[in-house]
Amino acid sequence: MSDVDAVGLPLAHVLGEPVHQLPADLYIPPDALRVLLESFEGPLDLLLYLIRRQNLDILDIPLASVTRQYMQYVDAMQSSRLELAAEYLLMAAVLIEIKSRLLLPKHEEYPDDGPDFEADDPRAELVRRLLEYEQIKQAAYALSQQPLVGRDFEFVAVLFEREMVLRLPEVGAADLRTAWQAILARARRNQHHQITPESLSVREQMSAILRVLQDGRPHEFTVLFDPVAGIPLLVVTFLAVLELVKEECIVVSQEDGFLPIYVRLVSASRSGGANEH
Amino acid sequence: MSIELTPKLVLEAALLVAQEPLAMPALRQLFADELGSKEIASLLAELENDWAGRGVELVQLASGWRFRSRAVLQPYLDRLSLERAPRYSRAVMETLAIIAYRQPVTRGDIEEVRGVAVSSAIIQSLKERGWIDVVGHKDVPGRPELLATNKRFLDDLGLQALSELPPLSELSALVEPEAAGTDGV
Amino acid sequence: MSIELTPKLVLEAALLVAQEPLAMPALRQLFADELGSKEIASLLAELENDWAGRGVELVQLASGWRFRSRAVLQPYLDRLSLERAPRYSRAVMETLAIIAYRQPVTRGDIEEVRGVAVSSAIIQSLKERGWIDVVGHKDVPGRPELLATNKRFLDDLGLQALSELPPLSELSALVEPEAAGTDGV
Repeated sequence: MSDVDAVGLPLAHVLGEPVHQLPADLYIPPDALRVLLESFEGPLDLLLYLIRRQNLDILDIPLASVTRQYMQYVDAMQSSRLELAAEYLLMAAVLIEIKSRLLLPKHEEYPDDGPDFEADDPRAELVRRLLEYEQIKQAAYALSQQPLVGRDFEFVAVLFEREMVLRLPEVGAADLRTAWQAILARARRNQHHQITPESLSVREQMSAILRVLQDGRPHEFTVLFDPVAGIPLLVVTFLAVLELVKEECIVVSQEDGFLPIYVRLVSASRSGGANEH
Repeated sequence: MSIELTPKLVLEAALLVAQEPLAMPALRQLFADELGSKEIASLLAELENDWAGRGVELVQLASGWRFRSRAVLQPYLDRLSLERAPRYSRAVMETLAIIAYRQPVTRGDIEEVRGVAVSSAIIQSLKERGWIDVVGHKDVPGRPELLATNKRFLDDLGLQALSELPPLSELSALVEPEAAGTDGV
Repeated sequence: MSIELTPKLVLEAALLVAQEPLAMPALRQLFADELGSKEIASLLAELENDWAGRGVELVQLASGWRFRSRAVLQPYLDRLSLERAPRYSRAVMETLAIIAYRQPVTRGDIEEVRGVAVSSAIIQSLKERGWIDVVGHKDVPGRPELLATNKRFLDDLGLQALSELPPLSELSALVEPEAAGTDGV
């Protein structure tokens, strides 16, 4: 199996651990399938894997067996109702088309692997793409091994102090992106933290509600909602209220049925003596 | 070529590449606490001496040690328009990113995501910059402040709404999940 | 203290302070054209020599000369948690490789090679990293951007020219199964 991945890239990462070999058994539990699929960069990658795995000559792909295996993967994706990437289905169609063309009678005068292989064999285009992809895959790996600033070396950064005008650092959205990427990368190395993307709009609304309530007074529940802002924002605002209650930042109270509902900061209800939950 | 990694050589290189002054705790960390403060201090003194008479000098600033160009060179360096845009440290940028994406958050929330303590100086500098506000207090022991970014933050970054920030879901796909063993954190 | 401002001292200080590689025109400007390229080149060679055996080396990159730390020191420098570049996922690296080796390419070209859609986030992050630029538009419907790598990309990888990239494997080397012989299934 040492040739499964010629360049030594792990096939997948399960819980941060690189996986170099897939189980021989083709059955993949649906949960694992998602991980598996994420570990392939696309249908070409999967196909290359299947070919390498069987130690086949890429110029002489036995279409029947490779197609069968490929379809097993595609079936597994469908049965577990994953959103099946269109590219995988397209590749399945290509494989079946090539296979059907191979079944058609051939011109006897050209042997299969003769000089006219390229011109005649319906597999030629697929082989070209596979080879081209393999080449880039190896190039990508070589590129990632190249010494890189910030990873393998640092540039020197001696201070040049001019007259001390206070200049504030400039920050752009891209810098935040970079900062978050660094957090993510670290979290993946440390495994203890779960950093999941969360709906930003709810968090944003939570801040907005807290700002409204800042004066410490109870506000009528309805003032938090702007009817002209559209239904999505109303829903988001409502979710934000629920989230704030859950995080114990605000208190929502109602004296009796059908009376107005009031919302206030937890801190305000504290200092006011009343503490309804 | 092979070089001999003496403590002085390591110390010098670290001070040359660091974008911020390095204080004693950071310098001890550089040697994984195998060198005491006293030894480090005497190496610093040696380096200071080695660099006397050069265009760059080792100086002790409020927040630590740093190499800095000498004032006499300013006329030359001015010709290169080298003015370095000041930058926030990684700690500040990560704190800001967490507040922007996860608001409202407490300092504890930030520490949980970053995995390290967040100094008050960081929060303070973001407040002074006018980018974050206290929007409430969380009802847990200590009643920590809930921090959020504000309009000024969006204005300064040229954004109309937080939703214009790069989406987080896409970011995770860009980062190598590899658990690099040599990567000390 | 007073120091003697020799050309070499000025050159060294400028290279230590500069936040980007300095090319010959900038270096001539440093001396207000009082020094010719030849003299500067020989000073650079002297400096390169002076710094041999230290933790920091003077290197020539695509866009000029710059001091950088040697790779052997990285394990130490990592302990300082300097601003660290994110490690990119395979999808990003494959996209970058296609742009680097096949430039100029459109997003469609990249998708053709990889066999999957390329997310805008990937292209965006490479642009933000400052490694790729739009160098034109292809004259086909939609007028897609033509992408290419730039000098900064080479600088950050410590290269002087694209020709120094690791060579692509020969296609013929790819067709033979690693352990030939077991052909059967």
